[in-house]
Amino acid sequence: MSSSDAHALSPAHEADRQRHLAHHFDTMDTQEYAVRLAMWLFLGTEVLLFAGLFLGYTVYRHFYHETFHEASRTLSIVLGTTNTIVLITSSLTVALAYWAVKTGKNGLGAFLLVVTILCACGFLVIKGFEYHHKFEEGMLPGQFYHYAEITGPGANLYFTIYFLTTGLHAFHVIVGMSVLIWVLARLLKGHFSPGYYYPVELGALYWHLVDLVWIFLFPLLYLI
Amino acid sequence: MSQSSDAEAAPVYPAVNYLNADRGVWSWLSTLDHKRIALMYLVSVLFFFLIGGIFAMAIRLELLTPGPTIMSANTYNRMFTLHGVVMIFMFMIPAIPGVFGNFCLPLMLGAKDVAFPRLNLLSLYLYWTGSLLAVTAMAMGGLDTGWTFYAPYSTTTPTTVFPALLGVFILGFSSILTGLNFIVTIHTMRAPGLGWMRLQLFVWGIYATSIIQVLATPVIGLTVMLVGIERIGGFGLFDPTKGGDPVLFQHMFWFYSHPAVYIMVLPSMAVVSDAIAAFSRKNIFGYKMIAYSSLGIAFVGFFAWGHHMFVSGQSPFDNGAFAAISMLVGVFTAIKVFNWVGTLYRGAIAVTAPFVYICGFLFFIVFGGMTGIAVATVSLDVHWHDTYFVVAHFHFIMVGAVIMGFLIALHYWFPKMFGKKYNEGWGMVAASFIVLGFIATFIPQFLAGNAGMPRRYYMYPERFEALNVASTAGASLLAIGFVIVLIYLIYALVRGPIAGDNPWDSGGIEWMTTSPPPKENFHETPIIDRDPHSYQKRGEEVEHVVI
Amino acid sequence: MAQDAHPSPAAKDAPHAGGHGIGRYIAVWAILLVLTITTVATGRQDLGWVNLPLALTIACIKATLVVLFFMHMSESAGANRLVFVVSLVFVLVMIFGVFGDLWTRAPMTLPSGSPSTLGPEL
Amino acid sequence: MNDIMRTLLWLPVQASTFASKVDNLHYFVITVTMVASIATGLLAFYFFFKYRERRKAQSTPLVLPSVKFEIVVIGVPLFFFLLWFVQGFKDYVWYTSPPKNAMDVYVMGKKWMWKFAYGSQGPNAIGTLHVPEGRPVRLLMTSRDVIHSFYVPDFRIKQDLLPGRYTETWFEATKAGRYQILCAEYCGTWHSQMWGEIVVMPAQEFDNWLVEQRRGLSERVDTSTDDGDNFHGSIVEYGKKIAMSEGCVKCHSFDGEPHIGPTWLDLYQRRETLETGETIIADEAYLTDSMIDPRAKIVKGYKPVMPTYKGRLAAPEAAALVEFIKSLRSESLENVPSKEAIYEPVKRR
Repeated sequence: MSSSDAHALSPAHEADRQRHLAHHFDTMDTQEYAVRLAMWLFLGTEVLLFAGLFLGYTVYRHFYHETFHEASRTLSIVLGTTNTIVLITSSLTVALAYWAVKTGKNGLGAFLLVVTILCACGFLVIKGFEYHHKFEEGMLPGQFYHYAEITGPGANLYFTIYFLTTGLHAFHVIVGMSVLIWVLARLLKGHFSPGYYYPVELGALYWHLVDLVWIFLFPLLYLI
Repeated sequence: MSQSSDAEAAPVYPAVNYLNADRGVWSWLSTLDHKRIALMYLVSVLFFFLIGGIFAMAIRLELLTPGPTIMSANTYNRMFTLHGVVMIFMFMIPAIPGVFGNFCLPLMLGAKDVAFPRLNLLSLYLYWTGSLLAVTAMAMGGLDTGWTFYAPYSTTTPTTVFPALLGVFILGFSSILTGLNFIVTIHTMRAPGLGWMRLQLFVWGIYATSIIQVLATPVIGLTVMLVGIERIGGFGLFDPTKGGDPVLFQHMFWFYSHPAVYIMVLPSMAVVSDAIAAFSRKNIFGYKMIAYSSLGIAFVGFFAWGHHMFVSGQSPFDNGAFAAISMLVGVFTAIKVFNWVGTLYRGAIAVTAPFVYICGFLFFIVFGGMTGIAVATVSLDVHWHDTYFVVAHFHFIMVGAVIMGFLIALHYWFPKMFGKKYNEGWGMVAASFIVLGFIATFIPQFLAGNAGMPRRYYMYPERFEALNVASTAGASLLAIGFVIVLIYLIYALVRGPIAGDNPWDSGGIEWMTTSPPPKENFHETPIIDRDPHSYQKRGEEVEHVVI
Repeated sequence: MAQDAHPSPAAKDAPHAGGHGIGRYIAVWAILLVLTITTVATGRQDLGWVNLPLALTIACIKATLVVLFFMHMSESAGANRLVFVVSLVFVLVMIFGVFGDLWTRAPMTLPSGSPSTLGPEL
Repeated sequence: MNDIMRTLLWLPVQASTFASKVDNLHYFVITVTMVASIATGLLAFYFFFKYRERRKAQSTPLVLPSVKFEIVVIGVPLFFFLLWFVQGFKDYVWYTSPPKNAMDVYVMGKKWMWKFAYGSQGPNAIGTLHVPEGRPVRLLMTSRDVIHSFYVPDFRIKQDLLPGRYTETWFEATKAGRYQILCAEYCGTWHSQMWGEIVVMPAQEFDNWLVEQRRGLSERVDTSTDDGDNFHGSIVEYGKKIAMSEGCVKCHSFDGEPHIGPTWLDLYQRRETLETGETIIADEAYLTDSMIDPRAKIVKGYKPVMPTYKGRLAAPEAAALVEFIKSLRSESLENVPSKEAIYEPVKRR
């Protein structure tokens, strides 16, 4: 175990770690390396998935930049900023939860995961309010658009992009939340220890990606 | 000399192997063994190859005469769409990675399995689900968009597009998961002593393919979903009446679909790199150049998508930029070809069916590749774009290179997979049919393109008739060839002679275990202490030649 | 088995238990909040062409912080970094490849209704 | 030589100035391709026999490439490929830069037919395009439904027609005769029957034909299928009708009288100063944009009161209006070819 010095794990934790070695891997180091690499690859695919929508945004913003500018002013900056802060905070709590589980503080970890999940719910609720407002005003994508204040060409496309990007993002929030709930359940059952915690790490990585996407969506849709 | 005396002893069929280790249908459907998953892929892709092939024959029959021949225009339009969708998404993309990647990759790494066996099985089930949806679309009347799904036609046609889009989306997931699995496997599961520069070239090719699968496929997933949303919701993203830009669809589509042609052709090049060394009993001439050129193709392939859009209304500036970059992809392929031919030089070439395919492959890849450069030359493409020239070029690469690669792999690893040998004589006969039939099918199509026959034509002006008749005649030769292959391989499976562990006397790591291999591949983990594709005997005086 | 092939990434990849504590996470979070407030404060003011680059720069800094520290890329294996960076490179390739087209299209070939001014304003 | 190659490759006649450029490069490229691929195939077969396995488990030498060899195998193909690229792109730039004196014809594709309208005061036609020999003709093309592609094999030209925007291509026919137009972008059930014809006439004959057509226009009752707008006249008359029905005349005069908006007389190609102080030329692009987004560029001295016609004018209607505006010249309304290239193929900033 070349890396066991770095871990400085207690024998009990090291045993727990070795218990999770799958039959086709040689060492736990290899296995952990494999799952992390797989997760980053998966995050790469997610980045490219969103890239398509960002491309759509770029193209239509280029064609209709004034309308896009005008339409972005109809979004509530208060709700948007609140949501940004909620997501950043949830990112912090999930990072801390990972740190807590890694250092053996499972109780604290569970608490932090609960906070993260609550933040995710809060984000969705706020987003729901925003959507509701848009539905009432008729700021809807494509053919459904009937908002009277902004009639310039491309206004319907702004809301197409708005709903597609935030909708796909909200879907990722829901998936991320489900993953974190699953991680929390396993944590409460006592499955994790400083020897074996990478499911928490992977769940947290996914959640950070959700945050990352929002970091770009927020200024593009709400601010500029 | 122990090797040759072994070969003369009667070959033994291993009593316990992955095929008979567990029994029952459920043991197959729930298996985590990469070899069994590979076999299930093999059966599935052959099934879809058959379906796609039937569509192809129907198309060729229809084009036998300039007017209506055997079907209506609407049926014909569905036929070529389904031919494209089935062949590309259900055969070409999963064929070599799904079957031979799955089977051989862990063996070549000296590993027990791929890194994530469950994910691998999930990938197969996703492939089945996606295919089932596409078949549903066919059963519900089919779709007539062409496999390219160009908006706004695809968003307005009244045919059953949505299930097919969903199917492509799910097939994309399957492809991503396979690619992800392979990348991680290659990074983490290599046997002791197996450094990156000791990997077999098949592994390098699959690695490059996987990178494209992982990074390009999400974009097509999103794109087909946007088309689906457009059909259902009218969101206007590609709809000019709502301010959308149809060319944006083409950009997004080709951002995936250009790299996707490398998803199809790179594994085939990988097979040839491995097989050419085995059948000429020689080390690969310029190993590093072949390995790096695979990565080069994977990388540069992402920069070239615009050459599909030269007459689409894309700006002339972008046309020039994409044309220039496309030339680089050609250079990488040229490097591979020189090194393959160099490998043959002073080899000890075994006269076998796979080798006939290799010769065909070399001709097809050069001709197909260079006509690819020709259509990437902007001014020439103005004439050739969307004509049969492009169809012929594409089929030279897709059939000429990919299916040759698939057949080489099937013959080369057949003994590995089943422990049986096929009949070499019939193999050569079928190979000759296929290579000649292929030339007879597609050379006339190049000429039809020159003469100006556009693709996707149900009826055509009479001046193209002679060429179309020639092409249909060639296609029937091709079909006969495939039927012969199917027959002798099934015969070999049932009553073929026992092959022995290494019938080709190949130097590949996958041959270091029994054929067929045991459930966990190797009885003891192999330790790799020599270069890949090395045929020099230990301790023997080896002549070094540098040219 | 892969140990011999690359012992360093595997070892390097394993997070260090005592490496850093809670303080760094909180600090990063605080910077993120400050940056959010900055971008909100500047975002809706009319700064001319500065708006877009400014907002994107701030977003990039925020994203970098999240990736490096929350996602621990600063201490993960080379392969992971490579994967993520390559995926970002391809995003840029995609956007600029398409942009090269839009930017140089003749005005009449833009979709009807688009303003004819062509320029870098996003 | 040219004819031998052309026959061998099944290429159709070369009936435009572009065709011979394409074909010359084509011969070069295809010859190198054939030589290279046959040489590779034959070399593989030769090695196949020469170096076939003589005895079981035969040993082979270790053959490796030298650096020189590697440079050659990278350099030689790259040289050819870049050569083709340079020549091809040069020809392409030529092909995308219509001469300034080109005659304009509007082309509209719809499922599954071609419709042509001559720029100034000309007739409309369905399916058949008459053009003069030896004079450049520019096609301004759009589609009514899905993407089509205008393909004339004998001219070696092809360009997609997109709904919602214009694309252009041009040609100069070199031989009088009849040439087939094919649709090259899949567009539905009868894609394979979306054919048309170009009739190339000697220049003098064409001029006579045009005069004849114009004279006959007023009396002629066109019974051919319409494109939904139920109007059968010249594109200019159509534009005038739209100007009336859409209310353009309420603010724009046709005769130079000052009004709420700028007069349309001599508007085309007029140099106007905008409110921003910028000077523009009122070309097709500006006129089209002003219908769609009128407030983007207001001419100095006028109020931004015009409503947008986005969604109210279909692309052919906007084109007809532009043609109508172009026809309002204080000098004679002759069949003069358009004087300037209307928009540059590549926008130079």
